[in-house]
Order: sequence, then structure tokens, then C-alpha cells
Amino acid sequence: MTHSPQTGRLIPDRLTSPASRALKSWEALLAVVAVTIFLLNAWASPYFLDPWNLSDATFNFTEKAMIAFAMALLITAGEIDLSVGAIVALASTAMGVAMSMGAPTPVLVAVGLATGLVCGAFNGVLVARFGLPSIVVTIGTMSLFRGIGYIVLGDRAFTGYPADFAWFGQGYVVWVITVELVIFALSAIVFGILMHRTSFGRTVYAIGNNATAARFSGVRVDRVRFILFLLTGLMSGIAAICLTSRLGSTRPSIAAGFELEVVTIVVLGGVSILGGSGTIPGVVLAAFVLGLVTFGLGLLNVPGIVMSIVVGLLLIGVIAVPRLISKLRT
Amino acid sequence: AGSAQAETVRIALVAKALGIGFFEAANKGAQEAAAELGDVEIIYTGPTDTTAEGQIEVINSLIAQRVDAIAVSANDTDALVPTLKRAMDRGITVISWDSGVAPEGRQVQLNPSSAPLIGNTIIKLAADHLPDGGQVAVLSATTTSTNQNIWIEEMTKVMGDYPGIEVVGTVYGDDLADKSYREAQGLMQTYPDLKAIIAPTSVGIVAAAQAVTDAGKVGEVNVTGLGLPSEMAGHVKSGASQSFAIWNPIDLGYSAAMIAYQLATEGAVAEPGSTIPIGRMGEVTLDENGEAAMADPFTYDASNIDEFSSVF
Amino acid sequence: MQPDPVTRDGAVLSLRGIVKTFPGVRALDGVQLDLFPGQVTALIGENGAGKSTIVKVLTGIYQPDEGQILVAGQPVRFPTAQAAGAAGVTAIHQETVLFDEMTVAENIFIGHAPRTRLGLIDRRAMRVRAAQILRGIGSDLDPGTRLRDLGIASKHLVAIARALSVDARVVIMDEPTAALSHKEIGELYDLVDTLKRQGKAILFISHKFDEIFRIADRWTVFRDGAFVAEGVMGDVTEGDLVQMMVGRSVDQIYPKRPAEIGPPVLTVAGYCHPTEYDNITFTLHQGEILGFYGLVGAGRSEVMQALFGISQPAKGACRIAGDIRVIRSTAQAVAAGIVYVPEDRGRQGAVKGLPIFQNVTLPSLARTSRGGFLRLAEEFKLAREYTQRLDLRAASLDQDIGLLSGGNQQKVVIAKWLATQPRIIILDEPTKGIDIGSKAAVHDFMSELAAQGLAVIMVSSEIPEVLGMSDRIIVMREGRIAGEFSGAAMTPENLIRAAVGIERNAA
Amino acid sequence: MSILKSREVVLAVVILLLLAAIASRFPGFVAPANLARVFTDTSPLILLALGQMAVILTKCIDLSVAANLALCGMIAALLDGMGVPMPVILGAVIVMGAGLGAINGALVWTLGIPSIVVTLGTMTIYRGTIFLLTEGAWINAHQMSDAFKAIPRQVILGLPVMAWIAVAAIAGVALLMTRTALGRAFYAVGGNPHAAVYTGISVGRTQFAAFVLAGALAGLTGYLWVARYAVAYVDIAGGFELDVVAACVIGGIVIAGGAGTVAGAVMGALFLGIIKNALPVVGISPFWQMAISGAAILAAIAFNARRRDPGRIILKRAEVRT
Ligand SMILES: Nc1ncnc2c1ncn2[C@@H]1O[C@H](COP(=O)(O)OP(=O)(O)OP(=O)(O)O)[C@@H](O)[C@H]1O
Ligand SMILES: Nc1ncnc2c1ncn2[C@@H]1O[C@H](COP(=O)(O)OP(=O)(O)OP(=O)(O)O)[C@@H](O)[C@H]1O
Ligand SMILES: [Mg+2]
Ligand SMILES: [Mg+2]
Repeated sequence: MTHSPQTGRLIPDRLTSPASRALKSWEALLAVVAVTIFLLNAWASPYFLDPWNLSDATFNFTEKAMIAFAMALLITAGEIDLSVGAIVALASTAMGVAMSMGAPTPVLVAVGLATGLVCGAFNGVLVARFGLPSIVVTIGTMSLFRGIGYIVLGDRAFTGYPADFAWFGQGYVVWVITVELVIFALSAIVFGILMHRTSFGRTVYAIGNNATAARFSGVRVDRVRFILFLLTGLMSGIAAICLTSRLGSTRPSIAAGFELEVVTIVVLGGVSILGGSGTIPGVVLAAFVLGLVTFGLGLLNVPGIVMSIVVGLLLIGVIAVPRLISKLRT
Repeated sequence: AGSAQAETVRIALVAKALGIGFFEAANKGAQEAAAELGDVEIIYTGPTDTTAEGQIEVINSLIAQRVDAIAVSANDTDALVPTLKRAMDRGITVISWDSGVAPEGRQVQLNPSSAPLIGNTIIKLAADHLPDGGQVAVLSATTTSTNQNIWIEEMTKVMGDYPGIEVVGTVYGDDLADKSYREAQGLMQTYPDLKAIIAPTSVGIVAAAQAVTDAGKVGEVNVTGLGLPSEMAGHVKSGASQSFAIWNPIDLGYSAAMIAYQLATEGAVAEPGSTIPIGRMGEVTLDENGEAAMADPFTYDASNIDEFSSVF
Repeated sequence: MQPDPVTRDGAVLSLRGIVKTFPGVRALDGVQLDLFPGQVTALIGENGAGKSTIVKVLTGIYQPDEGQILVAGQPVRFPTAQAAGAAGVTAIHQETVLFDEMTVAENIFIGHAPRTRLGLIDRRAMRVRAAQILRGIGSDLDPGTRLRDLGIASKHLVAIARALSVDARVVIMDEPTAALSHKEIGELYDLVDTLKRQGKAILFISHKFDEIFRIADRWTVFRDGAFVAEGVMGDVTEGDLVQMMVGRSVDQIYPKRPAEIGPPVLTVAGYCHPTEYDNITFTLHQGEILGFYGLVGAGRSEVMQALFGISQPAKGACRIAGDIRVIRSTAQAVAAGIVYVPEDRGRQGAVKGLPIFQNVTLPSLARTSRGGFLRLAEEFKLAREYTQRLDLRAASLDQDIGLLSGGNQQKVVIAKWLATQPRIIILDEPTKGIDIGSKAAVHDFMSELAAQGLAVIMVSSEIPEVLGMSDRIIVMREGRIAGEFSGAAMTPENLIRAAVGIERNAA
Repeated sequence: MSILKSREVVLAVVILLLLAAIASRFPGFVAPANLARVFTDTSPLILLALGQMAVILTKCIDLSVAANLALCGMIAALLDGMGVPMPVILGAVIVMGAGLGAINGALVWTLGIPSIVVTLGTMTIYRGTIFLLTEGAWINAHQMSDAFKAIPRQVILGLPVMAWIAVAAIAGVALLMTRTALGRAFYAVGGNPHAAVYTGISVGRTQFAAFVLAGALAGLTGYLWVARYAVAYVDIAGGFELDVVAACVIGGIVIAGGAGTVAGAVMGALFLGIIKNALPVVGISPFWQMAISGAAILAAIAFNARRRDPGRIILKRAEVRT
């Protein structure tokens, strides 16, 4: 029978064009939402369309979004890191210690990054090496990392960072473009390429969909997981540098509740919390959507908690509505 | 700066967090000042929980709205500085009140009273009821609360004036009712001979009084510190608290609004030694740090509590 | 009983015009099926013919889009599995659908546990009845054992006991013998006979013709989701059934071609593991198909997975192309030219959620990408080449692999490995649950790989398959090598003796 | 069975060792009255952990329990302020809590949205609702009726009612888990959702039931919390959801679902409760508290993971020796 192996049928590469897929994608939906909110804001407040104000508004999300890019990869791989807020706090504390010993800005930056990497490596070892579930590991390290910050600092604060250190969180590159915004954009590009254009990104998707089968396909699953935790730690370190610089001081309580906001950005960005799917452009859009919502409501002096209701509704609504529609259709 | 064109002066009164009775009362005072001045709009706002990050987001949106003045009770002395500096760069008048901001982040700090006076008052309230001396403990707010930390520091300085009184420990209730309650319980547990709990925070003092009542130690442990008459009335009557002190938060809010208005419009300058009129409260004089004290704390006990519990 | 015009006389359960579609697939296209009391009906069809789907329709797991289910002539609906059970339809499903953290008794009775007067679960009654049912199928499993502690064959017995725990008129068995050992298969046949005598109607799904001819009374054939024909067993030959299933004739299932056996490419020396296997030593030659036979649970998969770097042996080493070493990760194995087509396709083989072409290129990414950056055109090229060689049936290469039938998924998995151009390919139960047409294709392919100079290890629990395809056979029993056979010594008797240990007892 | 049992035994031993260590520095801690106090203090955590356990068993997670608690607590305080009699308030908070849980459950069930996303959203929505109801104002002790504040404090047979409610809930949930079809369904759905469908158990409906249970317990706890601490405001029990999950994890409830016991969940909660209560007492700086509980969580996870699955055994040991 099928002796000649070349008799197989020709299978087309694709049935739908990438363009038509993109139109129906989550990112398209988010883009529509973002534009709508932008227009609503412009209509509701006379102060909205001011470049300086828009520039200030980016501070509402840039630091969290930096972490969200790494978290997007991590969640796509089927893991999660709830300790990011605590890593930021610990990295900030470490920088404070270095600063109080008289370290100059480059050393402070190195200390911040290194602390992030060490924390990420700690999570990564526990998850990738010892096979513990990441959600509970990072609930534990969340207390541990921040707890170390409290042990070091107690009720004190570190202040008096060198003047040039303020550049990261308070500086402008040109006109209204802040340093943080540039770091945000650069990390979006780097992580976008990493996730969508490299074989590393491909293995992340494979692991998220079926880690066992990925391992049976020669993928170094544990190494990829470890690297992802490392990256998340690193980005938390970068966020810590920005936030510390922006606040000009360190308390162990900084970045409280960051983890849930970061996860919210990622999930709103269309990354499946169960792993296996999601995109970086989606996360970028989600960051803008959330930034626009909170800034727009802030201009109307709506209390933060009411904003969080809106964010909660947005989170559930954006996921629920398409499902509801497809359910009603059938 | 931009106030010239605007017909009303917009003053933002930023609380540590929304919903706390003390700040709601301050808002009342600010509104009173606005009514008196006529062309003033008060924007009362604040984060939902007592974090510096939350306050920064709020302040950012106030800067964007180009309010004329921001009067803030800070959750963190230092963390607000860069943001408030930016506000000043954009021509906005910035003062802090109640809980202060480091000098470079504001033009004026309005202290409810002078810190040494408060520090002395809280320990005196405890000592007055302990003629034979004894152990007392402090239940503070968060570890980062500026004013509590300063008061406790001032209190420690004058401890020598109260021989026989021993401060055995300081715990933090984070201005959360349940945590303060548990910390108060822990204090009574750890120090069976404890005679008084000093809580210089309106959340902590209520929780501590409740904990003392629940532990059946009314009469043994006296809860004192700083609180609101409306919230403490029941505990004063039950005897859990012999007395406590507070300045009038309505006056504080009134004064803060007045100072902000003066600085933003009337050309009052924030320099050491300058005096700023504050309406019915008279005037304040700035010290070398740009700080001013409003009034002395007032002590409440069973004799006068009913009179004030309906006011604030 | 009232004769119904649409029901065949005497049928206890009939299906008429059942249609079931999934996104992109018409799994069932107006099929019919009749089951009679006291008779075994064999349902036959290629992979993806829709057999398991009809089982799920019958047991209330899927709702048909169109068509009728008739019980004793009356139309019924099964909105849930419980409704089907209440109507007397019970099934042993193709996948073992059990709960590892629960006891045997709980697994048997979950959903319909006996109650005390207070309405609470009566645990004692549950254990007693579970023990009864297990004894009825010749098993002495303790109902209190936790399922996680059982082997795969015992688990299958629990699944069977579960199906028998409801008072059923219709018993469905979807490839029930696929995971059972020799002895247990015999007991299962006895059980089928008992059920027949009790007047139950039995639907029996299997790809093994010997057992179909052994136990079935009637047959029904599906092809591509459509009904083809039905009849009684006496009237057909194996060839007829195959012809109907595949739509063409299959002349050779074991197309073993002689290949030139070359030098050794892999030597395994003294692999040991504290609980799984002991002192595994053998040599594999270029161009050779080395069969690994044993009862299910003999530990063959564990050994193969150790060779592939999934796990590590506690002791021992292997020599690959001159290097003596232990493979520590699957990535190392692939680099060394060893690849493994796993037994558990759904869990270990296919990355469901990724498209076909990405599944194919996953282990070859280093080759299709440049400097770590993906090149999609290269990926499609590679995927196209190898899926075509395996005659894959799919709508497009960027279709999710999870939408393919099991057999086609298996082809993608094999394509994935061939694309790495390995030197040694290990196939673990490569035709388990695969229809006869695809089976022949896989065998043919194996032959060709060997002829091209690959070394092939084939793990199989089917005697005709190992005998038909292997140049040499190693038999494993309880984690040890129990014998090695080549040439004239490769007889069914020798293999079974070694596998069940008669030889050792005699010695 | 024996593995699981021994895990609970080990946890019990660890708790006893912990108590012994504390007692060596501060004997008063293990006085019966003080232990009763610790138990009472831990009651809210226990109640929520029982509900969370049901949810986790079904492969879900409920991050909204603390917000649910806060909202129901506030409603209770508001109802009390309107002069509603106590029995009605009690009924109302349980129904309210169950209703809020049902919203979570319905979103998970009907739309198949992952529970972590749903409850991340409802967590902020529920808390925000409190703000909308009250404009952020606190309700303080002096605004609550005495009857309202009295119930959890009422001492019966040496324990406050609050503790008795926890005891009753432990017994009730234990019975539910081991002896009812619903309880077994929780385990089935989490252990193997695919198989659960084949046995006629609706995965979504069972998850829904778990959320309703968790919600009802959170609602009840909301009242107890507010009445005990005599204050209600937006932020009460902020971040408590993570303590609850931590208690379950320490108690050996497998986060992937399908395995865990009531005894484990209760001991996990007690473990955290004892640490929280003991640290200030034995004079460890409060700044160490957070790091210690983090380390304890990690130790518990590592321990539980180590004790899993000895694996199947193909080789017969006896034969190896011969
Ligand atoms: N849940 C599903 N979603 C999409 N397609 C499905 C689903 N279940 C089955 N199919 C498709 O329906 C067809 C019939 O599958 P089914 O499992 O019934 O085949 P089968 O005859 O049992 O094959 P096998 O012999 O391999 O078990 C296949 O093409 C399969 O891919
Ligand atoms: N108790 C069990 N529970 C779940 N899965 C099992 C169990 N035992 C084996 N398996 C899995 O089922 C498949 C078949 O296992 P099996 O019992 O056949 O052991 P094996 O080592 O593969 O032996 P062999 O290949 O010789 O049959 C393997 O993938 C194995 O991992
Ligand atoms: Mg099938
Ligand atoms: Mg096997």
C-alpha cells in the first residue's frame, strides 16, 4: 500500500490569512476599547488632552507594565509570580542599604537589578528545580521578601538618594517623554520579540499548553521556567529602581498590592491565566486601557476605590461579553 | 499662578484615606472656610487606603486639573516629595497639614499643635491617673506615620518628668481596627501589670478601648491618647478610657484651607517668621522649618464628652 | 412489547440518524446502531470513525445535534451521564475516567453511592458491595485501597467494576482490552459471556480482529463518521470488515522488509532503578528493529524513558556512537540522536493548543530558526515535508493538533521526530488504539526507517505485532529482562512463557 | 490513606512543638484561657479556610472572600443601624454572602471564566460597593447596638460564641466533605474533572456550590468580624484572602484540587493564628512577623511536596535480594 512516502496529500499551510485573524483578535477588541476610553476622557475633561498631563498619567502604569511583560511570559508558560510587589520592596530596601553606605547611582542600579535577579532565582529554583506549584511558592515568598524588608528597615525609611538617581523616575528624555516611558517602550519591544519571534518564546507557548509533552519533545522545560522567573525578578528590579527614584525614598511597604494589578494588566491583555496563549501587544494595550481609565476618572476626582470597581468590571466584562455573545449565538 | 483667570480658587484637601472620621471633620472645616471666603471650591479627596502610592496618583490627577492649591495630610514624609515638587513647579501652592511632608516638598506645614506639646500631653494623660506609677505601652498607627513617630519621640524626651512611669513597648496597629485590637490584646497578655495603653491615633484608641472592655480589664487598664469624642463617648462612659485629648479637626481643616488660600491668592509668603492670618482662628507664625502650630490639644473626659460627641 | 416501525424488532437500544459536529469536524453524520439483548455487537472503524463519539452520545456526555435515541422503541434523551445510567446504559470508556485520590469503592460508586437513612453516604455498604462486584469479575482488590497506588491494569478493572455497579441493560465497552494483560483479558471475555447470559446488550469496540471474532455476535462498521453496514459475525471474513472500514483492501499488516543489520549504535549496560527496573543490558544495531515485549506494566516504558532522558537510572550507563554516558535530559537525547514516540499520546505526545506545524518543529527549532529567531517559512517547509510523508489528514498546517483524531495526532508526533533526523527511534506502543489501515502505514514506515539505516526499538504488547515486525525480541517481566529471542526462537509460546515467568519457575 | 493521615499528624505535631517552644519562653501562652483566646481569634480564618478549601478542592480559587466578608459585615452594621433585629441580620449576611459567592460561581460555571480572573474582578467590585454604600464612612462601636456587639462575645461553656460557631462549621463541613454526595463531588471535580463528567457530576454546578459555600461562610464571618472588632469600614480584612489561601496550603490542601482534609485546613489556620498571636507575646519584633509567616508557608509547601506519591513499584524487593 502506501509504499512511496511522497504520496501524502498536500495540506495547505493556512486556511485564514493572518490579517483576518488579527482583525478578529483580542488585541483588536482592546484597541477599540482603548480608543473609546480615550475619546470619552477627552470629552469628559478639559484637562485630558494636555501633553504634560498625559505624560504624568503614564506614571500610573509604567512600572507595573514593565513587570507585566515578564509576567505575561510567565503566565503563558502556566506559572504565576505573586511576589513581584515584594521583590520591588526588597530591591528598594537593598538599594537603600547601599545608598546609606554611600554607594553612587550606578552601584544602586546594580544592587536593584541584582536583588531582583536573586529573588527571581529563588522563586525559580523552588518552582523549576523542586517542582513546587508557583502560586503557593510565591504567596510564601511574597511574605518572605517583604518581611526581610521590614526586618532591615523596621519603622525607618531611607531617604537622601543621590540627585542623579532621580533621573530614572523623574527624568525626561525629550519634551514630555519620561525616562520611565522609554524603559516601558523598550521592554515592550524586547519582550514582544522574545515572545513572538524567538524559539525561546515558542517553547514558552509549548510549555504553557502541555509541559509534559514539551519535555517529551526535547524542550528544557525547567530551564525555561527558571529563566522566566529570573526575567520576572529582573523586571521587578527595574521597576523598583524606577519607583524608588520616583518616590525618592524607600519604605518596606512600597509597591503593596502590585502583584494583583500586574496580573490584572496581563489578564486584561488577553493572556490566558491557564497558560498557553497571549500576546505582548495585548498587554501593552491593556496597560494603556487601565492607565487611561484611572487617569480619566482621576481627573473627575472619582475616588480610587470606585476606579477599582470600574477596573474589576472591565476585567470581567471584557472576558465575559465575547463569551456571552458566542453563547447566545449557539 | 493660573489663578488670575479662574473665577474660583480650587483648593484640594487630600486626606490620608477617605472615610476616616477625623478627615471628614477636617473637610467640614475646610468647607466652612470656603463659605467664608466665597470664591473657593474645596476638592476633598484621598486614596482608599493609607498608602503613599495611592496619594501620589491622587495628587497627579490634581496637578493635571491645575488646582490652585493642594493641602495634604501625608501618608509618607518623603515619598510624596518628588510629586509635590512637581506640583510646585507647575505653579501650585502646596502645604501639608496634620501629618507633614519633608520641607522641600511643601511651602508650609500646619501642625495641629506643637509636637512637644502633644508628646507631653499623651504621657501626662496616662500619668495623671497613675499616681503610683506603673507600666504603660504605646499603640501607634503604621510604622511610617510621620506625626505619630514624632509625637512618640517627643514623649520619650520628657519621660524624665514622670518618674515611676515605665514605657514597656510600642506596637503598631497600622490604623487597622482588627490589627490594633489584636495588638492591644497582645500588650495586655505580655504585660499582665500593664496600667495604661497610649494610642495617639483615632483608630487605635477605639480598638484598644474595645479590647480592654472585652478582656474585662476596665478599671485596670486605662486607654488614652488621641481620639475623636464621637467615637470615644461610649468608652469614656464605660470607664475604659478615663480621658483623652485631641485638637479640633474642624478647626484644623479650616486653618489648612485658609493658609492655602492666603498663599495661593493673597500673596502671603512662606518664609520663616512670616505670619499668615487664618480667619476666625487668628494667625500662625512660621518657624525656621516653615512649620506652624495651630492650637493646644484639648482634653476630654466624662465631664465634657457629651458636649462634643455630637460635633466631631 | 410494541413493535416500532423505525426500531429493529427486539432491539433494546437503537440510534437513528445521529449527527454530531465539532468545530471543523462532522464526527457523526447520520449514523444508526442497534443493540440486542443477550448479544455482543462489535463496532468497527478506523481511528476517528466516530466510535467513541457515539459512546459519549449514548452515555449522555455529548448531546447529538440531530437524530434519535430509542430505548425499547421509545425516544429518550440523556442530558447527563446519570440520566443514561438511570435508563440502564453504562459504559467502560476508552480513557480511564477515575479519581486517583479516592478509594476503589468510592470510584466505583461515585455519583450513586448507597445512603444511610439520614441521607449520608453509607461507607460500609459501599465497601461491601464494591468487594462483591470486584469478586464478580475475578478481582480481589481491596475496596479501601487508594486508586493512586494501583497499576494501570487494576485501574481498568475498577473502571469495569464501576460500569457494572449500576443495574444496566446495555453495557458499552470502548477498547476495554487495550490496557489489560493476558490473564485479565481472558477474565474479561468470561465476564462478557456472563453478561450475555444475563440478557444484557453489549456494544464492544475494538481494533483487534481476533477478539472481535472470538466474542462478538453482530458487527457494525462506521467510516468517517458515517454508517457503512451491519450484519452477523458468521457472514463475514476479516478481509470483508477491513475492506468496509478502510474503503479499500489492506494486503499486508506487517510489511517487514529485510534490512541490512549494521554495527551497534546503542549499548545499554546495567541500567538500574530502585523501584522500576533492574540490570537492563542490551545492544541495538543499525538497521535493526528490536522488539520489546512484555505484559502491560512490565516496566518497558520506564526503561525507554530513561534512555530518552526523562528520568535517570540510579546505576548504569550507555554507549552511543562511541561515547559512554548517561542521558540526563530529553534535549541531550535528541542531540545524541535518540528520539521517543511516547505511549500516552494525549499527555506526552501532542502539545494540544499549538498548531500542527509548531508541533512538528518543536524539537527542531534550533534548525529552523537562526540565532534564536524564528523563521516561519522554514517551519512550514519542514512540517509540510514530513506530514506529507506520513500521509497526514488535516485541514491545514496551522490547525490545532488537538482537533485531529488520535491516529492523526500520532502521525504528527512521529513526523516531529523524523524531522530531527534521528539515529535511534523508540516507538512505545506505536499502534495502540490505531486502526488497521494506519497501523499498516506505521509498520510500513518503521520498516522503511530501518532500511534507511535507523535503529528502531518498538515496544509492543501485541504478539503478532512484535513477531511480525522485529528482527530480535527482548521480553521484560517485572522490571527485568526475562529473555532475548531471535530467528527461530521467536515464537508466541516462548514470548508468553518469558513474559509470565514460566521459564524462571521451571529453572 | 495512611500518607494523608500522617501528613495531618505531622502538622499536629508541628503545632504542638510550636506551642511548647512558645511556652518555654512564655508559659502563660498555653494557659487554657489563652489558648481559647487564640482559637477565638483564629475563628474567622478557620471559617474562611473551610470555604476556601471547598473552592480549592474543585480546582478553583476565591480571592474575593475577604471583600465578601467586608461587604457583608458592612451590610450587617448598616442593617443594625436601621434597627433590624439580630436573627434577621444573621440570616441576611449568610444569604448575602452566599449570593456574592453565587455571582462568582455563576461566572465560572456559565461562562467558563477562570476563577482567579473572576474573583480578582469581584474582589475589587465587592469592596468598591462598600464605598458606594457608605461613601467610605466608618461605622464605629458607638453606632452599633449592644445586642449586635454582644453575640460573638457571649461566653458559653468557657468559649465565646464566635469560637463555637467555628467549631460547628468545622463539624458541619467535615460531615459535608466525607459523607455527602456534594462533598465527594468537590473531590471528584478537582481530582479529575474529565472523569467527573463521565460519572454524571456537573463540574460547573459543583464549582458553583463550592463558591456558594465559601460565600455563605464569608458572609457569616463578616458579621462576626464587624461585631467583634466593633467597627466596619471599606478596608476591613484587607489582604486577608491571601492568609486564607496560605492557611489552606499549609494545611495540605493541594492547590491543583482534589485532595485535602478539613483537619488539615483547620490546622493550617491554627498554625498561622498561633504564630500571629505568639510573636508579639514572646517579644519578637513585630517587624519579623511577615518574614516568619512567609518562611512557614514555604516550609509547609516543601514538606507537603516531599511527602507526595511514593510512586508505583514494579520491581519486587524480595527478588532483588535473591
Ligand atoms: N471534543 C471534540 N472536539 C473536536 N473534535 C472531536 C472531539 N471529539 C472527537 N472529535 C473528532 O471526532 C472524530 C471522531 O472521534 P472518535 O473519538 O469518535 O473516533 P474513534 O472512532 O473513537 O477513534 P479511535 O479508534 O481512535 O478511538 C475525530 O475526527 C475526532 O477528532
Ligand atoms: N498506576 C498508574 N497510574 C497511572 N498511570 C500509570 C500507572 N501505571 C502506569 N501508568 C502509565 O501508564 C502507561 C503504561 O504503564 P505500564 O503500567 O504499562 O508501565 P510501563 O512501565 O509502561 O510498562 P510497559 O511499557 O512494559 O507496559 C505509562 O505511561 C505509565 O506511566
Ligand atoms: Mg475511540
Ligand atoms: Mg508502556
